[in-house]
Amino acid sequence: MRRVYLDHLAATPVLPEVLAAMQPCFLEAFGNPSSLHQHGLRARDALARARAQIAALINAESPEEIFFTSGGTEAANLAIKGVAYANQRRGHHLVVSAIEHPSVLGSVEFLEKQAFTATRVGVDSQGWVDPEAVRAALTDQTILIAVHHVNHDLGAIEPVAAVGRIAAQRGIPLFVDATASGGWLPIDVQAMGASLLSLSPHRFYGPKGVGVLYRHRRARLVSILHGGVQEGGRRAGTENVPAIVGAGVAAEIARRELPERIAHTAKLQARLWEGVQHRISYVKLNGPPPGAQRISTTLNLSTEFIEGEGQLLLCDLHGIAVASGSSCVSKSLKISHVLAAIGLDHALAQGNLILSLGKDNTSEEIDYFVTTFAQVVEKLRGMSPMWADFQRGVIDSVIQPSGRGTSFAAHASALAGKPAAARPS
Amino acid sequence: MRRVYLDHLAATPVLPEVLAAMQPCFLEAFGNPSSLHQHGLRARDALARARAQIAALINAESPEEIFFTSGGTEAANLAIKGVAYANQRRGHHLVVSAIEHPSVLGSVEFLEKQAFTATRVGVDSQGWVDPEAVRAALTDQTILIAVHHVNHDLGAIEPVAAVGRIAAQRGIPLFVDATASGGWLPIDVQAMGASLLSLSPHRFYGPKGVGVLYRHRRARLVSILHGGVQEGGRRAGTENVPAIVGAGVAAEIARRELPERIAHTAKLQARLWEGVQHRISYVKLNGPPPGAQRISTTLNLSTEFIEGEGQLLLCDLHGIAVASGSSCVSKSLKISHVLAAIGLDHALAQGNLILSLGKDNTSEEIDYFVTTFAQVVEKLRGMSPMWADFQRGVIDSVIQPSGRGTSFAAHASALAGKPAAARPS
Amino acid sequence: MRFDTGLMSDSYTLYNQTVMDHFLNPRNLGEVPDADGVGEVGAAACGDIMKISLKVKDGRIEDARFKTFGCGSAIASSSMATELIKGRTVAEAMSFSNQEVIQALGGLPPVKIHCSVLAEEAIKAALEDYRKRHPEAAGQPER
Amino acid sequence: MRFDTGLMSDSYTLYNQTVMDHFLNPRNLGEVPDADGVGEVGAAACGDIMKISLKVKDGRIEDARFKTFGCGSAIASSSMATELIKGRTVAEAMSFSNQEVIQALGGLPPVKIHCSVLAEEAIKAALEDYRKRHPEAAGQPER
Ligand SMILES: Cc1ncc(COP(=O)(O)O)c(C=O)c1O
Ligand SMILES: Cc1ncc(COP(=O)(O)O)c(C=O)c1O
Repeated sequence: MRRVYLDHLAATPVLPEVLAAMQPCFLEAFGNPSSLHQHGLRARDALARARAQIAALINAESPEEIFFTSGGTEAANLAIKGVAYANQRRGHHLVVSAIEHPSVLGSVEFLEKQAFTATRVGVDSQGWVDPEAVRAALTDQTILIAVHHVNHDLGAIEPVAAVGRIAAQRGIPLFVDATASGGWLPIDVQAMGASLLSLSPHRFYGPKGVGVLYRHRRARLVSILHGGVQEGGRRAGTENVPAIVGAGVAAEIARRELPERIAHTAKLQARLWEGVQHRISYVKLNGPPPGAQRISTTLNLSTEFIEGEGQLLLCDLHGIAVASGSSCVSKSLKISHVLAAIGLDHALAQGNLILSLGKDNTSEEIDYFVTTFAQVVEKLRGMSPMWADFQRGVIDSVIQPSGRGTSFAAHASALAGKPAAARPS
Repeated sequence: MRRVYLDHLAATPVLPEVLAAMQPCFLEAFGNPSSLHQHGLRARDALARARAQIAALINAESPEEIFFTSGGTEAANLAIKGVAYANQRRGHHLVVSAIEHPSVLGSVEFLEKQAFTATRVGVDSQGWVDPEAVRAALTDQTILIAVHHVNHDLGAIEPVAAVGRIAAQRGIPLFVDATASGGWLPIDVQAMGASLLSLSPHRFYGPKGVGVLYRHRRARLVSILHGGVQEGGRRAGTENVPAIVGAGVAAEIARRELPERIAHTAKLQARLWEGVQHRISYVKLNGPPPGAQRISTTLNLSTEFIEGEGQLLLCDLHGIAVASGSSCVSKSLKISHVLAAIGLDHALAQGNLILSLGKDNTSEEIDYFVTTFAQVVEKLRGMSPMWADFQRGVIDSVIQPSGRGTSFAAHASALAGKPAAARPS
Repeated sequence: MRFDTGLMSDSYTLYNQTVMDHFLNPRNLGEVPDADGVGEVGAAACGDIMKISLKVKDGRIEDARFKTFGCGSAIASSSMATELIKGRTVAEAMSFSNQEVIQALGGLPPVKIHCSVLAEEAIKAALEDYRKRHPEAAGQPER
Repeated sequence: MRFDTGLMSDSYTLYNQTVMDHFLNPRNLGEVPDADGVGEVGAAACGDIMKISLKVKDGRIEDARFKTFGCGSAIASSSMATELIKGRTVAEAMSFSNQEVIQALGGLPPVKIHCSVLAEEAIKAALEDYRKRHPEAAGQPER
């Protein structure tokens, strides 16, 4: 069967060069970097090289500002909790965007149970944070601002540099979660004014099991995993040497190939969105349109009158790997908090599909997706009572209202006996 | 150069079978287990298989009791903090042995800053915890007991089953850190009465970047890394699939080869200790003698009148990889808290060397170590003012006192103008 | 990007084979023409909508059709529910339970149990509608 | 277990080449016979002990020897310190600083700086001892 992978935001395979670099760390060069003998010193050296490679990718002043964690989630937890605990004498207030990843929002919620408070700054319908809203949320108790570089669901590139300037004016550290952008957009921590920034190498052809936290040398940060004095005392536990080595190589290659990767995915992104618009009716792009304010790798679609999990399963059946922010694919049965935050109509949130491109996708794959997706939509609409009701003029389209019929949301909430939750409770 | 690796407690290479099992997870089967398509489902399946393999190694009732973390340190942090936070309405008191690994003691110290209290139960000169001392430390506020299976420095096998019975009587969960024993000693969580138990696969020929926490289904545990709902909501973050797969295979092979591995290392351990005693004067074995109460893989030696780092460096120069608990090898310039807890004389703590055997070490390697080590000791004693003073009868041996001269410790503390810290401050 | 290695030879499914079969090849899809009862229900939890229409003859369900807006297990649940209900008397059908759907489907993931509940509710709503439209039927002897 | 692969071809060292050289091939190891001054000091922090003995002739350090109980960098520091001090006048030597040791060794890891301090202290203790034993020397003209 033809296989088309369009879920690079979830995972990427590692590059052959990355695997080749990791390989010796499993068998011969397997030492623990804490050991003082040959094996340990060799591993230590490998860590130092990887640190420099990562520093170069994001223009950190020094490799010593790079900390390795187990992944993007731990990096976000370390940034949020590590800064909060380190600065608790200064204040107890955090300001975060409302559409941060759960690893950020979850860390904030945890701190809220411990005498910290937080303000969640909302976003507009495209998913953009207003830097002035961030400024307005600051108090003299604020010890951390967190605004991600690119939203993982919407692809919106946030105005982090503007937020960085405000943070600098107020002397408050800014944490930028760059998990969704690292390796796909140029990142310059100094130009951004980020005191902390996280990366997830397995989203740019590095291995799983490693995350990166950049920390400007003046930002105070304490450990959240306690134990040994690895990573300058800021992250205990034997280092995942092979994964760190792989992350370094992935970063080096990403830096080299960045312009090429951007150009290639931008071309496919345009082709994909044009193809979808051409072939499928009542479909909406969520987040900014392809262009300078959207990352080139993702598209977030809402197709009316059908639900997202079904789209995903039928795509998979045709060998196409995609994701969805529909409530049906979440274990909590809630639509993505991001889709809720941009005020997306419940019907559209339910029909959500998230596509993320990679460097190896081809135009033919995009065309195959478009053709297949048109069939998928047709099949699901054939099963959908909403599509039938829309044809009969009982309910109306949100995307292209005809003026006939009630809204899907009103219809659904009448049936369910309560309003369709546009926002997660 | 001849290379003899005697630091298996720090790291082991992965087995060829382990690497072979991991390999596909980097390139073809690279999916994120949270994805609902083929790639994700395949990864999910791989996790389930690994969970079952780990469960079998430790006789867990169900694979659902197995949680994957990034390493032994995170597993210990999760056990200690996750149980404490989950039970904070019941009580705020923890009981731990004084010689637990820093990942356990560090987690406890962190909690002590947050309104929890802890009792550290001391050990005898061999490093054994007295179960009755644990019982005596319990209060009606106690919510967790932590006693490791085997001490990482001393090799002492702790009476965990006896502690487990006390824990069961009192209805308090017992956490057993089995990082130093997993894959080298039979482990049966049910027979042990452990509610929680941690493993570190990279110490039994599995990969780095993965740890295991077993949790009995009735033990309450909350997440400490917040974010997604991976690992049943108890450990957020994209799973390190290749490492988890490798851990599973390493566990399966460890289970199969356990008797063989024990027999082999026990034989080498005896040969090593006999050889050292035969060739080197004024050397002491710390922890229990080889036998049923000591793990077969480690020896902890103290060689008088010389310091440990020098021993380590000279061994390394001859291709032999070892570890030391001397203050000179620690970043805090303190001797291992374990050596302090057993009341080891400061002179002996400084002369400490830790050897840990693996399944591939040979008798010839052991003989090479003994011969080399005798030369190392001779060279260092030739540089040591203490050895010269001992020869002159100015200071005396701790191991085999002659009755002439003062003690090394008294001499050193007179010189330093303060008592040599036998216990870390 | 190709994944056609030996590793990918087995095919993984989110649901079991029966559920997948009912999702991919739904039975009784559509709307019964001149239905005797129609039930449309929505799940408050996730927003799924199911519509079931029935043809009843001599107090027995002759035909049952569904349309569903929802996930794979919602579609499979309504497909299976209509299969199960066909041929039953209205009285029998009134005691229809989601457990039957779950069992016939060979199980559903815990988080998806509510889909089978929705199917039960849709059937009951359709039967309710039938009784409302055919008050005479309530007293009808059931053959 | 063999690690003789290409990967292990380069040799890693905990300290730089100079430090390693002085640790492995210590200069001036031993005790000066009939020493004019002996200093023995201990580090409170880690427990290292250094003993330096001096032969002084005409107010100039003719010979300096050391014995050290301590880590590689402690041994290297005392080796280097004795090298540096030889040939200096007692007065010059009194202003000897650990910075010289660090520099001559091409640097020490931050956590090991105290080893060089210990070497400085050992030399000063030996000079102190020399002056105590040779009170006449204090007034001696330094050529
Ligand atoms: C923006 C963002 N931050 C953090 C994370 C967490 O990364 P990981 O799952 O690798 O721990 C993700 C994962 O999707 C993400 O998209
Ligand atoms: C007994 C014990 N527990 C926990 C750990 C921590 O394991 P890791 O460094 O793999 O995180 C160690 C490591 O040496 C250990 O010996």
